[in-house]
Amino acid sequence: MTKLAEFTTNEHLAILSARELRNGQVVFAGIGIPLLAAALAQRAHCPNLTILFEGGTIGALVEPGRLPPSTNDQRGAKRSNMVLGSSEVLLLLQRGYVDIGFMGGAQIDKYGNLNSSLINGTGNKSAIRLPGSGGGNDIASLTNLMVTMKHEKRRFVEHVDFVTSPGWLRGRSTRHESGLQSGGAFRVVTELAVFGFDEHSREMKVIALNPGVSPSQVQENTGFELLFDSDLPITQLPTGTELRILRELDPDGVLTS
Amino acid sequence: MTKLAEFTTNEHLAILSARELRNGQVVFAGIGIPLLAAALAQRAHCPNLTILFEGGTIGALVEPGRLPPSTNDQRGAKRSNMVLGSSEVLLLLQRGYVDIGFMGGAQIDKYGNLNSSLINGTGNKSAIRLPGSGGGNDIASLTNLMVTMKHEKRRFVEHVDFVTSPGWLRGRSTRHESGLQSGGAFRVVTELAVFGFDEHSREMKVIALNPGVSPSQVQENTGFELLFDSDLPITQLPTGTELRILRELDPDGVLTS
Amino acid sequence: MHLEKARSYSDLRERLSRRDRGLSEKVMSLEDASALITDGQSVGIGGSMMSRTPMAMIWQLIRSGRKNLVCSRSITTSEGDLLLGSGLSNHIITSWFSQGIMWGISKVMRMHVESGQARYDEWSHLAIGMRFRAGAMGVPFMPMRPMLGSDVLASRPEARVINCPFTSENILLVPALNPDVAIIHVHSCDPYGNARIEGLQFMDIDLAMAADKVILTTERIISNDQIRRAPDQTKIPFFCVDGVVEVPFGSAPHECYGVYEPMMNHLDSYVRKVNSDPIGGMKSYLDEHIYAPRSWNDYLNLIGLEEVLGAAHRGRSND
Amino acid sequence: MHLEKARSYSDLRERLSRRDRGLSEKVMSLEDASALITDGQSVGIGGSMMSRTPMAMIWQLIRSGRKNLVCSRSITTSEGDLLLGSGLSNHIITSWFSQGIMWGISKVMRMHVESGQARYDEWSHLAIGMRFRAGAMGVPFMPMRPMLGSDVLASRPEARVINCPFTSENILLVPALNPDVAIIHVHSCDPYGNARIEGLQFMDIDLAMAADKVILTTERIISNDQIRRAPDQTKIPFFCVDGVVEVPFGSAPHECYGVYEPMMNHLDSYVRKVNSDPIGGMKSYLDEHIYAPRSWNDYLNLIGLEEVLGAAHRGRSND
Repeated sequence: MTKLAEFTTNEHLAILSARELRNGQVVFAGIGIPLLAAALAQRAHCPNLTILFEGGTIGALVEPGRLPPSTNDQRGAKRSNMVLGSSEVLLLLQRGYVDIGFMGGAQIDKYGNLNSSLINGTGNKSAIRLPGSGGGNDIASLTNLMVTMKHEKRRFVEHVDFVTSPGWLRGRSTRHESGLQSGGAFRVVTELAVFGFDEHSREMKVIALNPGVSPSQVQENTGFELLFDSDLPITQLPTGTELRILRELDPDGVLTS
Repeated sequence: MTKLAEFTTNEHLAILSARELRNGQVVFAGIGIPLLAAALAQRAHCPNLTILFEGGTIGALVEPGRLPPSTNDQRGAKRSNMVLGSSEVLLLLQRGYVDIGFMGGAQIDKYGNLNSSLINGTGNKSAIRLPGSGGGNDIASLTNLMVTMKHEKRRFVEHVDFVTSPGWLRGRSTRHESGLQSGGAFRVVTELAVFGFDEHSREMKVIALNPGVSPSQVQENTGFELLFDSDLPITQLPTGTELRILRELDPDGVLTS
Repeated sequence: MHLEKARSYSDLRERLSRRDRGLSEKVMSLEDASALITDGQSVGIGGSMMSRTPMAMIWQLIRSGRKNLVCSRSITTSEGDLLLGSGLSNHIITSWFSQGIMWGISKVMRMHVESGQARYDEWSHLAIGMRFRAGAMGVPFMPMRPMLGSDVLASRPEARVINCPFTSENILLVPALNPDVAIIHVHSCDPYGNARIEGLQFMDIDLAMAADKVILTTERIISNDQIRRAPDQTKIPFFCVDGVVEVPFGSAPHECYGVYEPMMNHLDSYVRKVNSDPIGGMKSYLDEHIYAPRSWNDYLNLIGLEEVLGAAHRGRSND
Repeated sequence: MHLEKARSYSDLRERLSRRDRGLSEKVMSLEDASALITDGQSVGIGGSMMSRTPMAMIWQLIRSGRKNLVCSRSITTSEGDLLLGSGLSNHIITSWFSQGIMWGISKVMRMHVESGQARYDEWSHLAIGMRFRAGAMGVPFMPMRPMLGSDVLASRPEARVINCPFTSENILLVPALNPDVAIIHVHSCDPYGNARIEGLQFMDIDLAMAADKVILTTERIISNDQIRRAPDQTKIPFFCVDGVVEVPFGSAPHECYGVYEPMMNHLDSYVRKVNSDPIGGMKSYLDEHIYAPRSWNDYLNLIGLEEVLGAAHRGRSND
């Protein structure tokens, strides 16, 4: 048990994220921690969780030791319930079949907007062209979005340089006014805390702290002023069962090391 | 040969129609004479003719003695090159993959508009609800349309009661102005004559007479004033080969009796 | 005239969010499935012409006494007569309505529609397809080019012509059609509803995705393991399916690709009966073939063993 | 900035009407196929990420010295590096551009795009799909809901937001994308171009229907008789295909569903080489792996027999 209780940050993120999923949900999972977390949830407490991949896989069967290298390839599709064209799988989100969109993030702001397109140049630093949206914009536009990422001040910024995947845009009703009538940023999971968004202002809000983390520590590592729930529970440490399942899924630590 | 040279009206229509098709064309064929004519053309002079059916069949193989009961069923689809959804096959027309749309008609007017929806009531006769468009409107809107039908005055009218499948609408550029940018009524084949449409006025015009038919006979059987080409060839009688192929295709005379 | 409308996105999402979309077993009887549909709902019907018509489901809905459904289908044939003749529907949205190609105009359709007892909204075939497709995609309309200039469009104020913001052309927008329920007959599916359709697909995939609820009848139920061995053969995913009913020959007297061809002797005698007397003939057909049989197999028995097996022989052997 | 535009319908129809759509044989060499594409054309690329990328065709186009293509693809990975690094393309329309999930940002992409040598038009993944779909359907646009409110939309003046005439919502219209040529790798096709794609389809069917010209590379050529035995397995019809090239392992070092998995050792060494030196490393990869080999099989030999067969073993055995 003592041995098992040691875990990497990525393992922690996967476990905390998995706990946010509910049985019976349909989850669109991106590659990396989201994929792993969804597979863990399915084996731990959501036997009836349906996992979708961007490449067109419906009801994926993620097999221990055989994690796909991306969500657009055959390893993710084999032994699934259905494979579809790429547009069709995103149209399922648009139609509303999917409860949760789940992805990693490079840069997030206080309204849950994500940037994976462009870092502006400043001073003597030139701009950086990032890979771009992929399905990220679609997922964030159409589902209740969960994001998991490492908690660094430079990643948690007041305003992202470029809104690739929309959260609550400029807060309050701005998302709805833009024409995005459904979904929105729902959860952010980091190694420090779990975040939701204020129902009215739509600003990011700490809703649970990870063991040993103080509110000020979260704030210090964040580039904007956070809201804190009045009642702040402490998340449970990863259990032996969670770690065991995770390590069966990813024995080589491809995604969790 | 004498024996073979006797033929039914439907056989005559199928043969005259088949001759209008060219090798290499892609033809969307309706049930009945169009289907038979396309199959005949393929075996007679267009080995490289591609036949599409409304049900979703691409490159149909019409086998002698096995004519399908409709163009929406399995008998038409088996041993074809591809089967598609019903929308997809009509979208091929919209994209432009299809040269000729080919169907029968119940009522046609001088601009080649077809009615298969509604006969207005007149005097003590009440209105008649006909089956409707099916793919007819789509085919007529998107392709160069060939129509084959029996030549009766009540079927060749000045204006159809209801434009189900658009020909040249009200003539001249009215079709184009409505937004229909492609296709248009191209040929009408009856047991009396073969018709085209005037390039400018878009009125129906006799372009060939069948053997033994006089221009006045065609006009007398038509409910509007016809144009006549200055040079009026006489169509060739059905040949022995054409009749033989046709009778192999439809040995029980299901479509041709 | 009441105009159907494209539903608002929030309504569409709200209804879908309430559905159970988990991988759960949905196998039920025809009777239980019929209880998923209530009077007056809008029902999309799978298949086309005489192919993969969900006849057993329609047969059961008539027996269960459902009324006034608004029924939509790509192309409507003899099942449409039954819908109107039984009172199951009084409003049909389709592109073509007859008993089948070989029998001319349906006297049953004419009587109901010409008298104003029933409404027949005519769209082009592609328009019906694009309406289901918009519904499947979660958008309020689809653009298309046919119907412009015709009286089919003039009769359908539900559609809109716009000037294309990209090309300045006239483009027709047809509104999404999201039926309350879809009833679809498939070749096989697993107990969760992962379904395979062989051969002609018609508009069934779009219809399944568009509807708020989907009932599948299937020639046979297969295992989820079979499904997972060839996931690219699955045409309808389980999470849009609410009921699965195993009904061999569930499209009779219509056909099911590769399994049976249409049962033409039965259809011929049906057409003679109702076209000679659209009221009495229909009543007698309903009494004898729909209300009287104790089960679907009893109905098949009325069609006749020889006819059913002959259709199966032709359906399976002609490739 | 030059804005791509949806082509007019008359132009679309005119170009299509001139194509040979008869059932004729189109089997040719990679070299002959590359002659079907001219400098500056817009080319849609099939597959996605590291799956069914038409690598052999891209390899040949570089060897044939084609320049300045405008390339569109759902998701762009290491083949995108080669497009830019070789000068084959200077304008990429896609939703995501990296070398693959596991290697971070492509230094080659960064260098070309940040310096302004090349243009990367970013759309959402669904937007790319809907643009191909509109092109495939012969309509000038498709409606969709994502991208609203984001800077992805703000950067794409080619798209339009309208007020829906049915529901009064904001709806995004994305313009049709009809490439001059599509290059697509498939599992099998007949000499006429009737093609089968197993497993993940990505956007390839829409792309094939949208393009003015289609070149298929295929793992193997099968007979038309095989095609006709299972017409519901045909995914691309012959009449939109202009060239068929048989190239086993034609997606290497990417994967082909059920045939081979990606060749990760080769990709790893490729990425190390070009990311450490986006100019010199790319030049050396092009020289050694693209210009030097006498044939595609020679290129496979450079990847290495063990790697190729290992990928095939994993691709075929893991179901």
